[in-house]
Amino acid sequence: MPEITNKLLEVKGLTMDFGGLRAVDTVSLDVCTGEIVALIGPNGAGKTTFFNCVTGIYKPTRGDVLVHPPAKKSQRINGFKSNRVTTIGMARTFQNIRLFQNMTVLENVMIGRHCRTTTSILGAILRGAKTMRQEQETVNRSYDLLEKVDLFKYADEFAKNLPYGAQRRLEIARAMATDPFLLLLDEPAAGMNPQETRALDELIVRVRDTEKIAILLIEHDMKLVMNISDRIYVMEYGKEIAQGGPMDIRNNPKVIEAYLGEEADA
Amino acid sequence: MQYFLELSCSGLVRGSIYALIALGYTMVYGIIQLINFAHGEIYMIGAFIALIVAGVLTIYGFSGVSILILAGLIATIYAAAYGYTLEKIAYRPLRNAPRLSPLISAIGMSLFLQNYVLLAQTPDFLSFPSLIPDFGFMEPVAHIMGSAELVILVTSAVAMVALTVLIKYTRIGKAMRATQQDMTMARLVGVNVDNVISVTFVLGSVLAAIGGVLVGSYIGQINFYIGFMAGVKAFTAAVLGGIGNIPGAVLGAMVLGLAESFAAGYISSAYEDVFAFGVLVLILILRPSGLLGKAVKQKV
Amino acid sequence: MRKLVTKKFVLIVLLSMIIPATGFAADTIKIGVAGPHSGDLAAYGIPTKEAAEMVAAQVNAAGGVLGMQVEVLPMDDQCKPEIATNVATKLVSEGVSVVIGHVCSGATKAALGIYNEAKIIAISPSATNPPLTQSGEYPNFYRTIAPDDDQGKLAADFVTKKLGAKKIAIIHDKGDYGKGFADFSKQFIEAAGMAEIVLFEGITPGAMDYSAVVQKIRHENADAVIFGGYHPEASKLVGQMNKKRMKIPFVGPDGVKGDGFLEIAGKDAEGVYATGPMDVSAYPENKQAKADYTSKYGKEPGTFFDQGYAAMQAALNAIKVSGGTDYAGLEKALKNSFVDTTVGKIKFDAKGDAEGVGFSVYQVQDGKFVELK
Amino acid sequence: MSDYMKRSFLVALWFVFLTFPLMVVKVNTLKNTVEWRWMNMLWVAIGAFVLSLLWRWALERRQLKNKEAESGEDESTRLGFGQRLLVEPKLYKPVLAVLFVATIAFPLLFDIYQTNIMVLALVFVVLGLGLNVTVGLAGLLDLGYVAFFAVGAYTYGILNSFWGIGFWTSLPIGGLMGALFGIALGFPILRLRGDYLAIVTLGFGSIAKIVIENWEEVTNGAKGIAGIPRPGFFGADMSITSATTYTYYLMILMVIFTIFITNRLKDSRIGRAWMALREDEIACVAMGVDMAKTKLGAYAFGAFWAGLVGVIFAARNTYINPNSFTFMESALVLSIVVMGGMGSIVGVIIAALVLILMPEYLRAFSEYRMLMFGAIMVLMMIFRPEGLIANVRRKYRGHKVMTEDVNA
Repeated sequence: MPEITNKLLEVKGLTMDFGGLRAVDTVSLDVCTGEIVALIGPNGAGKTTFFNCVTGIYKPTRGDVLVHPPAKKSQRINGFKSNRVTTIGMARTFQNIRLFQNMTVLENVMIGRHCRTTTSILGAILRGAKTMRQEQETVNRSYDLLEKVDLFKYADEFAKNLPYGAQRRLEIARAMATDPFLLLLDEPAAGMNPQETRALDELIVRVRDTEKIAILLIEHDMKLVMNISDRIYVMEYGKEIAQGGPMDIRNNPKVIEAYLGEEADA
Repeated sequence: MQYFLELSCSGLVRGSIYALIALGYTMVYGIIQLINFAHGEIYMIGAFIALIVAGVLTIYGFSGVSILILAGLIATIYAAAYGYTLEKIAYRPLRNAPRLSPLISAIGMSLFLQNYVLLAQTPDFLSFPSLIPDFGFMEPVAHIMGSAELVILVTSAVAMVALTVLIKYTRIGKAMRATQQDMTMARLVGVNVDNVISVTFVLGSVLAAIGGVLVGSYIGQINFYIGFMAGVKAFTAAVLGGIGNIPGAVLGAMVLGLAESFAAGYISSAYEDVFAFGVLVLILILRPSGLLGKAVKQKV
Repeated sequence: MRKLVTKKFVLIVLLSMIIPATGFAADTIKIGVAGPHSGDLAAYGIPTKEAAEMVAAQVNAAGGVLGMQVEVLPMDDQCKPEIATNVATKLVSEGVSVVIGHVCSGATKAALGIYNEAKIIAISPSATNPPLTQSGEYPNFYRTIAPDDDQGKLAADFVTKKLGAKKIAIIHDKGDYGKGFADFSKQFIEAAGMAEIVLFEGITPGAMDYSAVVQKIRHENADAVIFGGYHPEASKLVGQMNKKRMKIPFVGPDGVKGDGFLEIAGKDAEGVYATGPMDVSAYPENKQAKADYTSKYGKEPGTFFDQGYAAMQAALNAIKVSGGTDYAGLEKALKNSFVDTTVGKIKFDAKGDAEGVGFSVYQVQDGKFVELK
Repeated sequence: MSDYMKRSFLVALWFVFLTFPLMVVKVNTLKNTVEWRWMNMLWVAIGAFVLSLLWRWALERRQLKNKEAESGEDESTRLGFGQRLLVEPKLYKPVLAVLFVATIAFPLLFDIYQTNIMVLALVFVVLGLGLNVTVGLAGLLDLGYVAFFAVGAYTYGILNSFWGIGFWTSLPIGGLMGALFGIALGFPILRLRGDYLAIVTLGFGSIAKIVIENWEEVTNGAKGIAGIPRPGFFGADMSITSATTYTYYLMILMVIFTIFITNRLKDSRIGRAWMALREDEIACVAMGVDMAKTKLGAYAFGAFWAGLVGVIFAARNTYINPNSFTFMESALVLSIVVMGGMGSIVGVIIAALVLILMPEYLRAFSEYRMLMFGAIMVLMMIFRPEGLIANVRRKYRGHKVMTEDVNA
C-alpha cells in the first residue's frame, strides 16, 4: 500500500437535491496522492451524481469540494464549470460513453490537449512558430497516449467505428491528455469481457504508477475493485454507508446487506 | 382603460390562433424532440383547402352553414392527411439521424409546401369567404369584439380542452404520454411508437387546420406565405411556454399575442416582431426551459 | 502547351471582337423588358411584359421600325437589387437599345448605373420614387408614370380639402413604395397646416391581423386614414376597420387602385379612396390596347399595363424619329416629340418625367373604381 | 417486384387524393367559375408512382449501406470518386490546373453578364463557407445568418454615404462589424440548445431587417442606399465592364483567402474544439474546452465572412435595400451548406455555384427554384446527409519515432 502523503481531493458533506429528491446526502470523500479509490454501491445510489457534482456538471446544493493540486494552492471548486475543473487537473470519463463520434481517434485525444495549449483564432490563421510547436506537441503527445492505451493502430479511424472496449480506453486516453493529477473513471469496465477487464485493471494501475495520476473510480465489477483499490467508499440511497480497505469492505455487514440482491451477478 | 381592453381583446384573439398552431408544435416536440418547421404550412394548406371547397360548394349552390361545416371538415381531413404524409416522408427516415438532420429536412419541407401551393394555385392573395356569420353586437362591445373573434376564442378553448381530455383519459393519450417519457421503454411495453407519432402529427395538423380556417374567415384573405410567419410565431409561443408542455403552449401563445398587441398599441406596430422575439430571447435567458417547462437535467 | 495557349488567346480576342460586332450588324432592334416576372411581386411586372410583347408584335406585323424587326427580351429581376444588376448586365451584353423597366424603384436604382455606363435608356412604367428623376443622378432614366410626390400631394390635398379631415392617421407598410407615399403625404399635410397628423406608423406586411393598429387609429380619434402600401394589407386593414365598426375614409395610393383590391376586399372595398394614374381609358390608343389584350388573353390587363404599353410606344417612336438607336438621338426624340400612347399624348421633360400624365382620385362605388372629378 | 408495384400504385393513389384539391381544382370565387385541371392529376399519379419506386429503391440501398458499415467494413478504403479527387495528388493536380486556368480566363471568355452573375455566385460561395463554420463545424444552426451579411453591406453603405469612406477601408471594418455582431448576438443564446437556437437566430434575422427598415436616419430605410461606389483600384476610373472584371478577380482572391483561412482553422486547436462541441457539448466541456469562448468564436468567425462579403456585395450592386436580406437568403445559404456537405469546403463551393447559377441559366425554371431547394434539403438529409462531397478527415503526421524517443 503506497504511503498516503497528502490529499488531492477533499469532499466534505456534499449534498445534491433535484427538486424534492435528495440524490446525494452529505457524502464526504478524500483521494490522496498515488491512491486508487473506488466508489461503489447499488444502482441508483447516487455515485454518478456525486461525480457530476465534483466535476462541475451539476452545482451541488451543499457541501464543499476542495482540491489541493500538487505544487499549487488549494481551491474550493463548488459550482465551477466543468472545463475549469478539468483545467485545474481533474479529468473524467463517462458511464455511457461520450466520445466525439465523427472525429478520428487521434483527434479525440487531441481535444484533451485543448486546455493545455493556447493557440487562438488569430494564431491558428497565422500559424506562427509557437502554434506549430504546440500543434506538433499535441500530435506527438496524443500518439503517445494512444500507444499507452493500445489504440495506436486505430489512430485514423472514426471513434464511432471502434469496438466497445476500445472506446472505453479511448475515453481514458482522452482524459489523460488533459494532464490531470486525478482521473475520475465512471464504470470503465462496463460492458467489457473478462480479458478486456483484466487489461483495464493493468492499465489503471499502470496509469497510477507510471503517470503518477491518482484515480477515483465508480465500478460494479467487484473483482476489479477489490484487486486494484487502496480504499473503497460505499454509497446507498445517496448516503455513504461504509469506507475502508478492500478487506474491511468485503466483511462489512452493511455492505453485504446492501449488495445482497446484486451479489449473484458480481 | 377601454383602450387597454380593446388591445387585450385583439391580443387574446391573436393568441388563440397562435395557441392552436403552437399545440401542434409542442405535441410533436414533446414526443420526438423535433421542430416541425413545416407545421405552419399545414395551417396554410388547411386554409387553402377550405377556401377551395367553399368556392366549389358556393358554385354548386350550397348554403351558408353547410358550407362552413363541409369546408371545415374537409380542410381538417386534408390537413391531417398532409401531416401524416409529411411525417412519413420527411421525418420517419430520419428517426435515428443526428438532431440537425430532421430540422433541416423540416425547413426543406416548409419551403417545398409553400412553393407547391404557389405553383399549384397562385402567388396572389385570394379572398377568403367569411364563413362565420357576422351578427352584430351592440356598442360598446361591437368594436371590441365581433362574432368572428368570439368564435375564434370559443373554438380555441374547446379544442384545447378536448385535447387535454384526450391526452389525459384516452388510451392513445396515455400511449402518447408514455412515448413522451421514454420512447424505448414505451416500445418495450408494447406501445406502437410509430402509430403514436403519426397520431400526434394528425392531431396537431387538425388543430392547425382549424386555426387556418378561422383566420381565413376572420381576416378574409390568404396566400401561400401566411403559414411561415404564423408558424414561426406559434413556435415562439411554444418555446415561451416551455416546449413539450401543452398548457405552456397556450399560456405562451397568450403572452405572445398580448405582448404583440400591447407593443403595437402603446409603442409602435413597426416594431411588433422585434418585441415578439425580444420577449422570447428574454424569457429564454431568464428561464431557458420556458414559462411552464420543467428544467430537464440532461442525463450524463 | 505554350503555343496552344497563345492560339487560344488569339481565338478569344477574335471572338470578343466578333461578338459585339454582331450586335450592330443584326437587323433587329432589341428591347429589354425587366421587372418581377416571378415571385410575390410578379403581378406588378407581368402586365408590362405582356404590353411590350403586344406592341412589338403589332409593330412587327406592320413592317417593324425603320425596316427592322423589334425583339423583346423579357428579364425577371424579382425586384431584388442584386438580381436586377444581373439582368442589367445581361441586357447590356445582349446589346439592347432601350430597356422598359425596371418595375420596382429599388431594382431600378441598382440597374440604372449599368445602363448609364452602356449608354442605354431605361423607361420605367412604374418606378415612382421621386429622386430617380429629380436628383439628376440618372440622366438615362424616363418614366411614363408620375412620381410619388405628386401622388402624395394629391392624397394630402384630397383628405384635407375635399374630405375636410382634421386628424389624420397615416399608416404604411414600411416598404420603399408605401413609406415613400406616406412620407410625402405627411410632408404636404404638415406644410399646408390644415390638419394634424395623429398617427404615423408602419405595419408589418404578412402579420396575422392589424386589429391592434385599428384600435390605435380609433384611440387617436383619427377622422381619416391615409395608407401607403399595396392591396393585400390595404384590404386587411379595411376589413378589420369595418369589423370594428369604424367608418372613416380610407385613402390609398395606386398600389391599392386595382382589381386585386376589389377582389380581395370584396364588400369592404366600398367607399375606399385611392389615387391612381389619371383615367386614360377614353384615349383611343388605350381602348384599342385593352381590346387587343382582352381578345388575346381573355381577361382584363393588370397593373401598370397602360404605363408599360406607353413606355414601349414611346421607345419605339423615339427610335423611329431619331432614325436609329443612338443615345443622343433617342434622348432628343424622347424630350421633344410628342407621341400618342395609352396614357395620352406625352413627351418627357428635362428630368425624364412624362409631361401630361398625372394622378386623380378614385373611389370604389358598386364594386368599381370611379374617378372623382 | 410486383409487391413494389402494388405499393407504389397505392402511394400514387394516395398522392392523387392528397393533391387533388390543390392541383386539380382552381376556383375563382369572384366569377364563380371552377377550372378542373385533370391533366395535373395524371401527372401527379405518374410522378408519384415513379418517385415511390425510386424512393423505395434508394431507401433500401441506404439500409444496405448502413449494414455494410456496421459489419465493420472499412469506409476509408471505399472513398467516393469525389473524395478521391481531393486526396490523390495524381487526380487533383491536373483538375486544379484546369480549374485555375478556367478561373483566370473566365471574364475573357464570357461577357460581362456571365462575369457579373459569377461574382454573385462567388459571394454566396464565401457566405456558404462562412456559415459552414458555424453550422457544419460547430453544429450551431443559424437561421439568421443573413443578418451579418446585411451588417457588412450596410457598414459600407453607411460609412460611404456619411463619411465617404472607400471600399478598401470599409472591407475590414465590415468584416469586424460582422464578427462583433456575431459576438453580441451570440452572448444571450450561449446556453440554448440546437432547436431553441434555431428559432432565436431566425428571430435575430428578422429583427435585423426590421431595424434596417425602420432606422431611417441611418440606413435610409426601405429606400435603400444608392450610389455605392464599386471597388476602386488605386483611384483608376473604370468602365462597368472592367469594374466587373476587377470585382470578379477580387472575389476569386476572396474565395481563395476564405478557403485558406477556414482550412487552417479547421485543422487547428480551435477547429477541433468546434467539432467536438458539435459532437458532444457536455463531453467537450468536460475535456476542458471553454464553451462560451468556443461558441462565440464560431459565431464571430462565421459572421466575419458574412460581413466581409457583405461589403463586396454592396459594392457590386452599388445599391442596397432591405429586400436582399430576407429569410429566403438565409435559407439559401443554409441549403448551400447542407447540399455541399457540412464541413466540406469543396462541396460547399460546388453547391453554391450550382444553386446560384442554375436559376440564372434556367430562367424558365426560376419559378421552381424554391420548390427544388426545399426538395433538395429533404432528400439530401435522407439519402446523403454527408452532402455532395463528404468531408475528408485529415490525417495528422505524428512521428512514431519521436514518440518513442519521448518514451525512452
